[in-house]
Amino acid sequence: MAKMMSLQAAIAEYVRDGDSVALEGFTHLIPFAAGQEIIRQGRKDLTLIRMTPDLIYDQMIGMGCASKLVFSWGGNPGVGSLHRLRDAVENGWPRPLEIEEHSHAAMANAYDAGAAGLPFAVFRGYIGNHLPKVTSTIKFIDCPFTGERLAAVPALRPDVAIVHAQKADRAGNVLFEGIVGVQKQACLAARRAAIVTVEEIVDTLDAGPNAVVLPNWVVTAVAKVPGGAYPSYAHGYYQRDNSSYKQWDAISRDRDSFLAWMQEHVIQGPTDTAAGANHGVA
Amino acid sequence: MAKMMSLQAAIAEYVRDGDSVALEGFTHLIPFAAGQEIIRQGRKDLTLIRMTPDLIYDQMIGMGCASKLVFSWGGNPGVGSLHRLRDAVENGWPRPLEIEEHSHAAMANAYDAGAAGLPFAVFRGYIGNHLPKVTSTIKFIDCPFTGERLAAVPALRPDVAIVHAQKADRAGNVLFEGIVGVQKQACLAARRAAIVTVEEIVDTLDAGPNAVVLPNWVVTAVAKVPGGAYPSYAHGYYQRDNSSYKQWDAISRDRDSFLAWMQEHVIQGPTDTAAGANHGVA
Amino acid sequence: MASLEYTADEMMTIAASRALWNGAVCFVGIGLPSAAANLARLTHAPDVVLIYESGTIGAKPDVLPLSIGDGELCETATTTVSVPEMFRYWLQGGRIDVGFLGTAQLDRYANINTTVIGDYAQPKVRLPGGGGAPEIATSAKEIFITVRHSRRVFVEKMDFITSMGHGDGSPRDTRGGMVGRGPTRVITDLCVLEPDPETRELVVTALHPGTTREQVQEQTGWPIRFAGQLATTEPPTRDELEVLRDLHARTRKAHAGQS
Amino acid sequence: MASLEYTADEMMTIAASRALWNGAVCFVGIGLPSAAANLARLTHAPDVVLIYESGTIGAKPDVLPLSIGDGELCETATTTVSVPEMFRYWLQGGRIDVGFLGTAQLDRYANINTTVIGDYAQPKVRLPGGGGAPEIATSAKEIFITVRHSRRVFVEKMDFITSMGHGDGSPRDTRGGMVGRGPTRVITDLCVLEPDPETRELVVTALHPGTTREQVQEQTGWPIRFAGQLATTEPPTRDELEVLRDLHARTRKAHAGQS
Repeated sequence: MAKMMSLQAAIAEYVRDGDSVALEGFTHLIPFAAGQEIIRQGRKDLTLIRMTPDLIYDQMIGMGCASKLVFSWGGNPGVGSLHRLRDAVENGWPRPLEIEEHSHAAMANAYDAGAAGLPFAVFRGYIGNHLPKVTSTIKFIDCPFTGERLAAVPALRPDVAIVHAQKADRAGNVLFEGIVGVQKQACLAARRAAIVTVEEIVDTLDAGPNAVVLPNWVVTAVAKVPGGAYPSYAHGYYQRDNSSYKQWDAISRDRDSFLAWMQEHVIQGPTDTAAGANHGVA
Repeated sequence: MAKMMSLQAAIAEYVRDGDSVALEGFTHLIPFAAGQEIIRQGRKDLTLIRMTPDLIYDQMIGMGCASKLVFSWGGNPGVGSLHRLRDAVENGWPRPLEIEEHSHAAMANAYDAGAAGLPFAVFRGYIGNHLPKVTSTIKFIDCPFTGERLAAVPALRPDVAIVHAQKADRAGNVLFEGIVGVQKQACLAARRAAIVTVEEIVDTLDAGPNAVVLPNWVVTAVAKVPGGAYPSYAHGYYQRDNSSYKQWDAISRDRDSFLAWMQEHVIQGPTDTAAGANHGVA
Repeated sequence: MASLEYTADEMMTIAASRALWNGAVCFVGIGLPSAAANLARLTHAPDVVLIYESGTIGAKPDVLPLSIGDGELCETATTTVSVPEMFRYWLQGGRIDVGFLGTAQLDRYANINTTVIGDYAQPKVRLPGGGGAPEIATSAKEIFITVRHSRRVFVEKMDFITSMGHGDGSPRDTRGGMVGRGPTRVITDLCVLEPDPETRELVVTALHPGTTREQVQEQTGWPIRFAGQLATTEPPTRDELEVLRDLHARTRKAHAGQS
Repeated sequence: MASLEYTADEMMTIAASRALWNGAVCFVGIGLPSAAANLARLTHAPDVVLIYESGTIGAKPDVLPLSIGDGELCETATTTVSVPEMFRYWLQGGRIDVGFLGTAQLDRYANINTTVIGDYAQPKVRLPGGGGAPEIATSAKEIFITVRHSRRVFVEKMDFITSMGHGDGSPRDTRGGMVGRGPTRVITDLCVLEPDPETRELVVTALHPGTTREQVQEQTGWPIRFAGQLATTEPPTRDELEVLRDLHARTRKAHAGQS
């Protein structure tokens, strides 16, 4: 049953050094505040799982939280590279980063299989490209009825899934709206804990009968963090701050300017309950 | 792109003798009017696919439309047997009925695979029971990563899917709400046509961003049939007529009383646009 | 205090309801299991989570549904998902504490038949089939079965196994924890049965008040065993009976009113 | 009528937009493909269906999205589905007429590299990776690619194939119609290229106005072939240019305004 906790307490209790952790949110509802709290708490040796690493994983990788990254597209959307990710892959700074690289279709199917309690996912993919040469978890199986050769990947089952949502009710039921990505799948696939930060806690979710809702008994912890997805966005609350994404390119290009920015904005920066506050969105 | 048609015209154009046809709707939004129109038009040799055959397939089977039934639970919910289905299986009346029997999990996964364009579905099922002995389409495969033995069934790809929904907009986009069953999957799995009857045609669907919507370009035909799910129900429009379900037991127990009822209520009965009218729901 | 009058069916439903604990996540079969699960929710287990295979999660119906997908279930649910999602993410995903099933027949190992009596190809009686039960029986962490006790139901040998109980009594292949423990309790209108921890054969562990061993044997198609420490079921409390009768009365009124 | 002034980028986007027909279902990559697809929607193809991998189906954005999942896409869409559903039911389901992709590199068979330059384990340049493209490239019925023409992009030999074009030129294994025809058109700021029907090597089939064969060869890393019937692209119309410039102006204003 979902516990109402501070973000600080939830990360302290559920995220351990060496864990595999999936912070999901496909361009929308990216759990920035939670990722930054993990940085502040100094977690190490994490296997970070995420389809689109985005700025938050650039920050976590650059601050040395990760020893491995499982991903399918690692760029700054519409802007260019994730420089900290590249520096880790190309130069091992601040530490070597093992990568397990997939396509979106593979990861989406692997989360789906994880949520469904299956050991693997089957899909029509990885045809004619070189990803199976470099990623050892890609296999192929034959359809037992038609003989068609199809791709197979192991289910994704992170130790901990962390997502951001619009709201939870007081019982801890959670509502996602808009671009819902793989957040529900990631939470259902998690082995130990599903942590959800939300814009607000409400008396009633006011959701349609088929809205994307996680019942409280599959949620481990709910933390109220207004602006917790900033500078990504929360449909119905605030817009994506595209200029922050553009500015990140210059900030992150250089190790020193990156470290200085992190020191100012994250390490000395806002604590959980005011995550978006100094960005003017809370 | 969805064509707006009468139900009569849609059935005449898209449903052919010998087709495999899935009329879906899991206890809710069962497309009774469409099934009865198929009876009126005298279709023969259909392979009828449906998880829960319900009264509408009892009627179609009893009127001789079907040569095969693919199903996973064939009863009158909360009441007892489907007597026409039993008479066909036990006595071959009015004609022999081949059956392909599955579990719900198998059929739900098979529709899902059909919608996903996969040739087969994998799931953890058919463990320790006798269904694989009597249903030749059940196979088992091994997970290429863990070695676990899992069940496999071929994707369901009916020639035609027929469903009932609450509303369509004037462009033919369709909204389902409430217990949504496998209707979306059945429509997306259909090879030739997806036919949707709706309670009403509206200017705008007024649906949430993640509501269960079929875009008009995956819908073949939309027919306005208020009450088209009666005596099942349409969430937000009318309730399930439980007494009709109970009365069906006596009507259908005997071949003559069944035929007389069908003659009065279906053959001479309401045409498509007034399906629910004489049941007091239109 | 004068002793309460109640029927054997009422005792069965009440005994079955007591097996559910508060907070249990229960995949509910229609009929007797649904009555028991809702009675539990309305008495000692207000936070039991009721899941119906139609996709409704956390249903809190005011009246008992006639079908697995009455509108009442969706209207009162926390959320309603598609049927493929229900079977994939929620049942197969290993999230169900208790699968609560009824049956047409069962054998000494609590295997279930709801498919056919006689030969499959030339049936004597064609039953509705498996529905959700074949995978509920293996994916839920444990299974409760509730059924009226009779020789037609408790049979020596079944023609067909629709949903596995304890098979032939061999230990279960749990496939890495993703396959559950199987039937742990059978609640009838006469008694409560549990599998022997060694042999997995059903053993009567409690008789309902007033039931004799002979009555149970009379209604069972094989030589039934009784536990060494045979308990007597606590009779219904006034509150249990009142809530159950109110529920049935509301249900009758609601279903009659829809025509 | 005086001839219109326009840039090579504008010509590219406009030429790319013309490749889409009204009613086409287009899976849209971010950047150049998104600009072309939205220009098509705002000009000759109002009923083109734009699908972004974030799950938005039938998006009609007023400004160009910076990411694949800007709020604008969801707000204007017919519906928004989960990402697993997008890749399973909509892309793999065979419902996409055109996959519209960009790339970092491509070779003469229109294979795409967006993963790495140099050795995979010791990369010279680490690119973002495949994202949706590896399966868009094979599941969409056909693929359009739009990219600026340069020797850095049009390379003789690629270190990595992220998304298959025409492989080594062998006929495609279409797996019962569920694998598409692959790249049928590449639109650059210089020209339009199409695969030779026999060898599947890219051949220049149209030059944009003012472009010479020499310029194309200069910017291509292999000896490029030209079609026997080499066409000249129709220059932008006044309407196309105006709509495109308005779209870019609205986009600049919108993105600047969010800080």
